[in-house]
Amino acid sequence: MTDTPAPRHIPDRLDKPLSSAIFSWEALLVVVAIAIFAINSFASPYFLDPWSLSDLTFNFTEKALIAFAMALLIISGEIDLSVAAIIALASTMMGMAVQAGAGTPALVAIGILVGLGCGAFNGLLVTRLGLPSIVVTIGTMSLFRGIAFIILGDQAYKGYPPSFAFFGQGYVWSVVSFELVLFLVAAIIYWFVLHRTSFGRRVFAIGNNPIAAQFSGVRVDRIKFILFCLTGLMSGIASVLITSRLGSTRPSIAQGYELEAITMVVLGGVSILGGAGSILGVVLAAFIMGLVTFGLGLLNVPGIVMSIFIGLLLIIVIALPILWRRLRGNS
Amino acid sequence: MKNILRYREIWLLAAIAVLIGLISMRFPGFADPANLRQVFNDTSILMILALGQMVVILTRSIDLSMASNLCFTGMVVAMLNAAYPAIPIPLLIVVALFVGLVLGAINGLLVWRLNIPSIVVTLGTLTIYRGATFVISGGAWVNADQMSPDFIGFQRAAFLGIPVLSWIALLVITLFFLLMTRTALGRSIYAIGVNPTASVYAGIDVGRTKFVVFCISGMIGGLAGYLWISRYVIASVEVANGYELNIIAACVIGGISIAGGIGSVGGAVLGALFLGIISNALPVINISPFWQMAISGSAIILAVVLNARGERRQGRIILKKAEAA
Amino acid sequence: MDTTAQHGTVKERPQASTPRLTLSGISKSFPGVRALHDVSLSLYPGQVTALIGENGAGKSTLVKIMTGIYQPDAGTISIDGQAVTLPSAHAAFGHGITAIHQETVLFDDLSVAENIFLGHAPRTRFKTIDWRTMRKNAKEVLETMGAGHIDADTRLKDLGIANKHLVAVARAMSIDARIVIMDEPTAALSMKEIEELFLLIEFLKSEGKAILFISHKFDEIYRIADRYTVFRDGEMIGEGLLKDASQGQIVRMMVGRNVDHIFPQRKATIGAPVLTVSGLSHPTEFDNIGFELHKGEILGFYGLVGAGRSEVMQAISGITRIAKGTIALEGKPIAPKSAADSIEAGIVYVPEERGKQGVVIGLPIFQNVSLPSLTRTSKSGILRLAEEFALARAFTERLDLRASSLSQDVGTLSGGNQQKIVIAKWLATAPKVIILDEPTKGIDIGSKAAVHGFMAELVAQGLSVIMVSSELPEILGMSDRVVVMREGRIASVYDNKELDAETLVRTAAGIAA
Amino acid sequence: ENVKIALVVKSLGNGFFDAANKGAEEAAKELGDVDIIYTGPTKATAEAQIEVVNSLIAQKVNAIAISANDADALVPALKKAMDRGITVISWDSGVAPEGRQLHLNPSDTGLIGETIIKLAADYLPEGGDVAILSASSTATNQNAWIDAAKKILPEKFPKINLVATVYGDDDSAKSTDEAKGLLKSYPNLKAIIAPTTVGVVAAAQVVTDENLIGKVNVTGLALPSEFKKFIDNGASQAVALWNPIDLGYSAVYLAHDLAVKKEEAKPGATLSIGRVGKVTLDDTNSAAMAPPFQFDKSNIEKFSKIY
Ligand SMILES: Nc1ncnc2c1ncn2[C@@H]1O[C@H](COP(=O)(O)OP(=O)(O)OP(=O)(O)O)[C@@H](O)[C@H]1O
Ligand SMILES: Nc1ncnc2c1ncn2[C@@H]1O[C@H](COP(=O)(O)OP(=O)(O)OP(=O)(O)O)[C@@H](O)[C@H]1O
Ligand SMILES: [Mg+2]
Ligand SMILES: [Mg+2]
Repeated sequence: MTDTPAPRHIPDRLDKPLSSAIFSWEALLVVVAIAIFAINSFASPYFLDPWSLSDLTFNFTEKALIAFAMALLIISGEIDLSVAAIIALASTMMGMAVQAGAGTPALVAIGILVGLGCGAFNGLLVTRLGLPSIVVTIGTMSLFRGIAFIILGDQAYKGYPPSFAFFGQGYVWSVVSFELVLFLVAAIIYWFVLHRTSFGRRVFAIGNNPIAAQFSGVRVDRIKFILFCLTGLMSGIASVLITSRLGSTRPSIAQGYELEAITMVVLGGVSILGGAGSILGVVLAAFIMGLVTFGLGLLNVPGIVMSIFIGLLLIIVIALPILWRRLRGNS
Repeated sequence: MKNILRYREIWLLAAIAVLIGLISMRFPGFADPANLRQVFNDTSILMILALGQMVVILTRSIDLSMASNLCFTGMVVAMLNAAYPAIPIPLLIVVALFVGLVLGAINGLLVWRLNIPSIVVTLGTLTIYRGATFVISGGAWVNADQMSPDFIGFQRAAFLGIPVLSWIALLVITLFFLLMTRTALGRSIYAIGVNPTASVYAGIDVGRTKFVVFCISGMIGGLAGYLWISRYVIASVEVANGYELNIIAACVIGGISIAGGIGSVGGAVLGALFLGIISNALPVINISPFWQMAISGSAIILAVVLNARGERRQGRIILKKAEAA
Repeated sequence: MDTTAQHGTVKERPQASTPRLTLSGISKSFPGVRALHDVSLSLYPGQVTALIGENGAGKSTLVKIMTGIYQPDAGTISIDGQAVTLPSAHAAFGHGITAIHQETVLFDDLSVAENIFLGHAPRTRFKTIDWRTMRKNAKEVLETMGAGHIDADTRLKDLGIANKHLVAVARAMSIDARIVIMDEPTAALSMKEIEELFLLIEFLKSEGKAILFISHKFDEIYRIADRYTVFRDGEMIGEGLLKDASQGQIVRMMVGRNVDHIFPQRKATIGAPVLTVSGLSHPTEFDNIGFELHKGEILGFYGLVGAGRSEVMQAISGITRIAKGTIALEGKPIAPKSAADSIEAGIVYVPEERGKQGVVIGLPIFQNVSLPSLTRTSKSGILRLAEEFALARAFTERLDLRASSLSQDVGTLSGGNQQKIVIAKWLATAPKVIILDEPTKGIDIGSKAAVHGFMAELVAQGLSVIMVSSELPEILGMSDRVVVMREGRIASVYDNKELDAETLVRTAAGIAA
Repeated sequence: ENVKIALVVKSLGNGFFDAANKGAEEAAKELGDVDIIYTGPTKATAEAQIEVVNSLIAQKVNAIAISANDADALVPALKKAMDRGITVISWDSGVAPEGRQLHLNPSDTGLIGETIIKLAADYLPEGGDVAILSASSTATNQNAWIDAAKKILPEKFPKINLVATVYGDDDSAKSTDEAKGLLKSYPNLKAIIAPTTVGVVAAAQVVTDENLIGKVNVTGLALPSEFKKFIDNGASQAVALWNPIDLGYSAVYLAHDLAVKKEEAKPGATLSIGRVGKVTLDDTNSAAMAPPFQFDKSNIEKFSKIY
């Protein structure tokens, strides 16, 4: 007596109204970036110059490299506040290596490996002992930079080999710097990993529900550990770049970079609560932050006033879609 | 829960006692009551700030803008004092509380009305408030010389042999204790941290409570602004730069769970005291200042590890119950 | 269909009393979903009204409107004839409305007393919380309900699930509620707890409360409820007195077609042992668990809630660690250290807590389904979306999922439809052994038949199934053999032929026959 | 088209640098065809200063006169500026020789080192314990002065016993903690020498708070307008500083000389610095402006009105 109905067909996707694409986060960021670019070109005659535009990229490439890995980490529901301290420690180790007569390849290897090691340390504390990452990395933030201070004190390491200068100061082709190329390559790799691989899919799953992900056969701790290592690795790479760009090491190097990298990630539309975000957003956010700071710099606006703009941008860009939805909902 | 909390605070108290003991071995005068009283006084501002941060963290939020708020409000009162030295100090304190409240309310409104995660809001206002300090001051500093003697002297005046600053800290501690244990607001704050969804169902207005919590941390930031500026007698854009992390570290060491719902006034106070003692003692016992950062970093990690041990949930223990039954 | 819609309206409306609560013309939409459209509902003092409907019919949504958590797009709510608005949960309290929601919504880290009085704690003269009175009152409330065994000072997380329900009810009593709503309170309970809960409902009735009771189990509805209201696809289809309506009529109203849930007939072709567990022990949760699962068999696990069945199953599938014991799959010993290991080996565990352990809210349906099978749907780590959609479609359509598209966020599905996703995602891994923990918890009658039919089909294809269930009919109707657990140990193993409900309940409760 | 000279300072908001800017504007007025861009980071870090330098390069300024946060880290950025035809000089806090054309020291390093000790020694006829509270441990100029002071100590001030050097990071809170630590650890301390305008105020405030006026003398480098109070209340007998207005003035003159008059900066060259006189470059292309000037009760009132 049971009537069996024919199974209902469920479509893959519903046709989305065009408006939802237009009001996507990335679209919003593109508009903001274009607007700032236009304003900059009007406000300063020096802005539209190949060399200016090239110099501009140095304002964000190093931080953006960290931001890519940080984006994955934040999507997975964790955070790493120690990235700038990792830069300091890696740079200090490279400095020590220089004193011991290491050559450029060895220096790069040391910088990257120290970064990786620090990331692994964070990862172990978080995954093995089950500690909250925000607190762990507040601790390691002091610890890593503290070690740099113990080693260096009031001294500086310098005398990096001339060939080492290429990473932070070199140009691959005309005005295209090595840092910019590295940034673009990293953007593509991270985009692919996050959006096109099963690893990336698992990262999203962990960020949305770590327990269900674990029950679904996702090796949550292993993936989180890898993400911490990646973040450390990118910090190590950033350390190579910045050390090369400055040509010297002090323990206070890269102070405050962690908040800028996180700002980039959040501005890029990655949910700070985990589970959502895109690499394209982070790339756009990096450009926006570079454009704002460089554009205001050309007008000789003090850095702290620029930071007001960045802070406002962060809140406004996040508030806008919410307000928009609310307005539409009411009408 | 009460038992475990009490347990954790005693742990921390013991750690502090051991710390003082160790320092005294290198520097015998450290454990003198007079010196300890001074350490308390030196840590007062951090304690007050940690309490303000605590209520925020308990609701699963975070206020990264406290130090910037402190800087801004401090600058406002310093400039006011420089321009109108006749304004009495109690009135200035009211102004500081009010300015702080406004800054806190801005955070709170964004969190409440727009539902933006607090870490994002306060990451933004962290830079905005400090930048605003630059704007209102034109970047200029307010120096000791421009401040009135009352402005500087108020917190230093002794009452019953103890400086007013310490009294203010004691007053704030008492108020927070009453707030957290004796009022409905206090219980709501805990409930929101324990289970935000259940809180909505229980009729707690989660958004508005968060707003109130940010107002509290804002007022605390403002109060600390006046205290800080009159203590260190210089108001500049760089005041307390990066101090937000010290405040959070004090809370963490004090056993306040960053996931919300767990923590106590005693914990926050002891956590601040622990950090205060370390920064007070290092110069005294002749440890190179370059070690300070690494030491406090290690202390934070150690504290989290220990706290996590205490917090670790035990299983349901079916078998034990079966035997008992 | 029109006739069914008319069934039991105006003419037969009982005149016993005037309604305490009346909802009329209520509509509510979510982006893309019309959850409720012009529905009405009345609750009468001293009576239990059952709200009946398929998964996603809009029952929980209505509950949330009645408790001030959602705001209706249209419609009026009146209490004792007075129109009211319920802008917040607090306002609903004020009108004496309280609810035990579908998801447990209590505070694990707070004490029982605080859970009962949070939001309306007694105050001292100085407006501060009066802890002593609060404890005393909590004790009184618990005692009047016959739950005096619960200590007001214990932390809630130390209580068993049934006691937690009691606390939720105590909370309802403490605010002097006049309207009590229970959204699927029995979904996770076994017989014994359900009996206790029914006693309580009787007590509430005698106190003159108006009660709304939501359940997918008809035996319960007929036992406890006086009236019914049926929803289908967000619309009200009919209401009336239960004594005037047969189950068949109600189901027809609910589904719009005939459904008669008969457990599928199976020819048991039970083969060689597939899974052999022996001497499995855990320091605190279970002890010396041993059993065999054969090819093509459905092995039922019965026990009171909290007997430790879920823990055993989680240990077998590598989620919790064991102290001693061995697990062998097809004769080969295995020692899974994570769910990933056991899925790889061919044992999958379908967890019981769908919100926490089952679905990944925030990800679309197809990604949820493919998550445990990602290694198969991707090629050297690179995703292949077409495969994911195909996999998701195959399994969700088979389970009669109601969704607008496979790219919909699972969080916007109703509870029962989420449960279907949970089953689909682990079935999709093509396992050798599947462990289903409370598989039909919160699923409506039609979908339940679909799940059971699917299980039977899988078993016929040679899969072996362990089914943990607290629902007696399901255990009796589906299992070839039944393992009964009590307090972390295996109490007995029965062959289905020799089985009756009473034996099972007695064994589970530890009462000698 | 006016000549654009950028005066880049360690951090904005510091009274010392604001005074230097006054001098720079004065020089610009005298020279007539000069526009001053007064800029710098808000936070005294090398990285922030590099961003400032980059934006100045993009603006194609004619000259950059910088007081550097790090002697080495700025070198690549400044080299880039020079490569693009910009004149680069450092002043106050120097840059390594390869990163600039010349460096203008406010005063002779050795002389400053000697002065800060002398300020303490003058009021300690019997000698005693003194300690140094410096700025950040990475500050180039402070470190150079302290080194010079240590070198000169045994021969010229044998009775003065330097017991410790601590760092307050030019942060008033940290400086206060460090000053307190000094007073606790060294009960016999007779003087705190703080060769930094932030540290010296913090130390003087601590001495005032702890009622040690008359027992511990605070001295070092201080801006009269910021420090007057502590000379008045006796926490300090005397402090010293060079004239920041003259410093800014001279820096702009030198930058103008190189950028417009195309003077060459080479060892032994003598360059004009307007009303302040002339300087001669040593073999690292550095020049010193004037000896530090001492402030005490007799003159602080007057100078506190100027800078
Ligand atoms: N927050 C939400 N956002 C979007 N859609 C929602 C939301 N909550 C519920 N819905 C939709 O509203 C409809 C009604 O859901 P509801 O939870 O009320 O069903 P239900 O009758 O309680 O079902 P069940 O028996 O499965 O619990 C469903 O289609 C569901 O997908
Ligand atoms: N003491 C408890 N505290 C919290 N939740 C509990 C408790 N006992 C049972 N539950 C919950 O009740 C539901 C069913 O009980 P649960 O599955 O945990 O019992 P079990 O010990 O696994 O044994 P069984 O599966 O035999 O009931 C689950 O959602 C579980 O989380
Ligand atoms: Mg429901
Ligand atoms: Mg179970």
